[in-house]
Amino acid sequence: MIRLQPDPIDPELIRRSLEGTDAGGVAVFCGEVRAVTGEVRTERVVYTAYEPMALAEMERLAKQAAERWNARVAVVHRLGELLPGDIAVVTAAACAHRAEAFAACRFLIERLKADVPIWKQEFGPDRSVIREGERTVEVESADEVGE
Amino acid sequence: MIRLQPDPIDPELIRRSLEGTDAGGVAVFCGEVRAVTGEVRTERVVYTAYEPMALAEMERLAKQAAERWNARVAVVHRLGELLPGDIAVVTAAACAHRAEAFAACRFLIERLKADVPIWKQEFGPDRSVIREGERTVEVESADEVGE
Amino acid sequence: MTVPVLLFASLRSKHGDCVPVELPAGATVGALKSVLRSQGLWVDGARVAVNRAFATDEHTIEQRDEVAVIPPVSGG
Amino acid sequence: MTVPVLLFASLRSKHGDCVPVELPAGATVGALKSVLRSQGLWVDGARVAVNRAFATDEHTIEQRDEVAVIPPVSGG
Repeated sequence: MIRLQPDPIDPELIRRSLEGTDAGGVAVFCGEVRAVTGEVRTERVVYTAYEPMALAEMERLAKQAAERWNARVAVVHRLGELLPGDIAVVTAAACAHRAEAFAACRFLIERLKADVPIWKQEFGPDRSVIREGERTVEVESADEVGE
Repeated sequence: MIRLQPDPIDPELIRRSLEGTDAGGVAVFCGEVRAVTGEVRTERVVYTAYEPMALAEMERLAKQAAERWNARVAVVHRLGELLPGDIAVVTAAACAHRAEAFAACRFLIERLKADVPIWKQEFGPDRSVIREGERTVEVESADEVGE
Repeated sequence: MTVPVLLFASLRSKHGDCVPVELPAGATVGALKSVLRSQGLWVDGARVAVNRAFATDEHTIEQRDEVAVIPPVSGG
Repeated sequence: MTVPVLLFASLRSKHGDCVPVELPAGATVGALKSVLRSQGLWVDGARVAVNRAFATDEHTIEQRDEVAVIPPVSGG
């Protein structure tokens, strides 16, 4: 399951999509919106993507992980407005053994965070920033990126 | 959430028990009963435990992980009869950052598999074995261990 | 040739969704990057995507390619 | 003193849930292991638990302790 979706992510649905009697272990990672990052409070975030390329990259990463660890994998990212505690991303991998499941699941989230063209804009009490990698860029208006 | 339970495990319930707006990442591992291990086919398995000690060990591991990675954690193992595809164990960890969540979740399943007094008896088409670590011990009767 | 270049993240908030960029025929991604930098259409760590895949500096851009500037990403 | 020793896994399937073991007062876990081995109540890689925690060979066993032989585990 490879998806970009505006609606809330259901991690159990994703886990079930990987079920089978041959997999001894399934590793699932859920990335959630934090209320506080460092000292900055976040009230809401908006994720935007270069959608066709993001999906293509997600497919590419999924294929790599599936082949390298003989895994069934899933990568799902949410777009649009999210609140603290909401799930932004799920990566999951089902393998015969747990070491592979952890490795594949970790690979997917690490590569997604490095290469998949999705961006987070954070809205706090008195300012809004767009994150570009580790750096933040202040934006003047409350306009959402790409909306 | 630290539990030994005869009823099916709901990984989503466990994940939800760790929710909070301070956790950036939740890693969940689900160990499932495989239909085939090596060349041996498994029709059903029965998990038994030295229950009070197993719970004490699970609490001890959970406390270690929670302190070491500043994590909220869960460890749940099922007991009794399971079929291939059923979830036998879930470990989960919620942390501010994903590296810690993966490390804590992995620690819990590795230590559980090394130290928590739970045993698996496997029933195949023509024999039954009790697993003790990596070795299997054939048992004559179809009696379940500890029943 | 004029190539429309898609923008994202802080570049989009400052310069809009898409800007036309004038390039000589057969220009490479490396040449495009120089033009973009000179016009302030670049940020540190950005990469160029051609037809929805990251492209190296040596890659030649064709008239009909879908070209985008990808600032460092922040999904997940 | 007579100490009831709980058994699990293959030891339980062969010898039952619990066996009484005769020990001198103040016996250590190490001494208990020797007795268990001599009676065939041991498997490679087993550990002794006293009061629901793994115990070292030097640990002294008291009359009222809950003692168990823990074969290599196979949960998960």
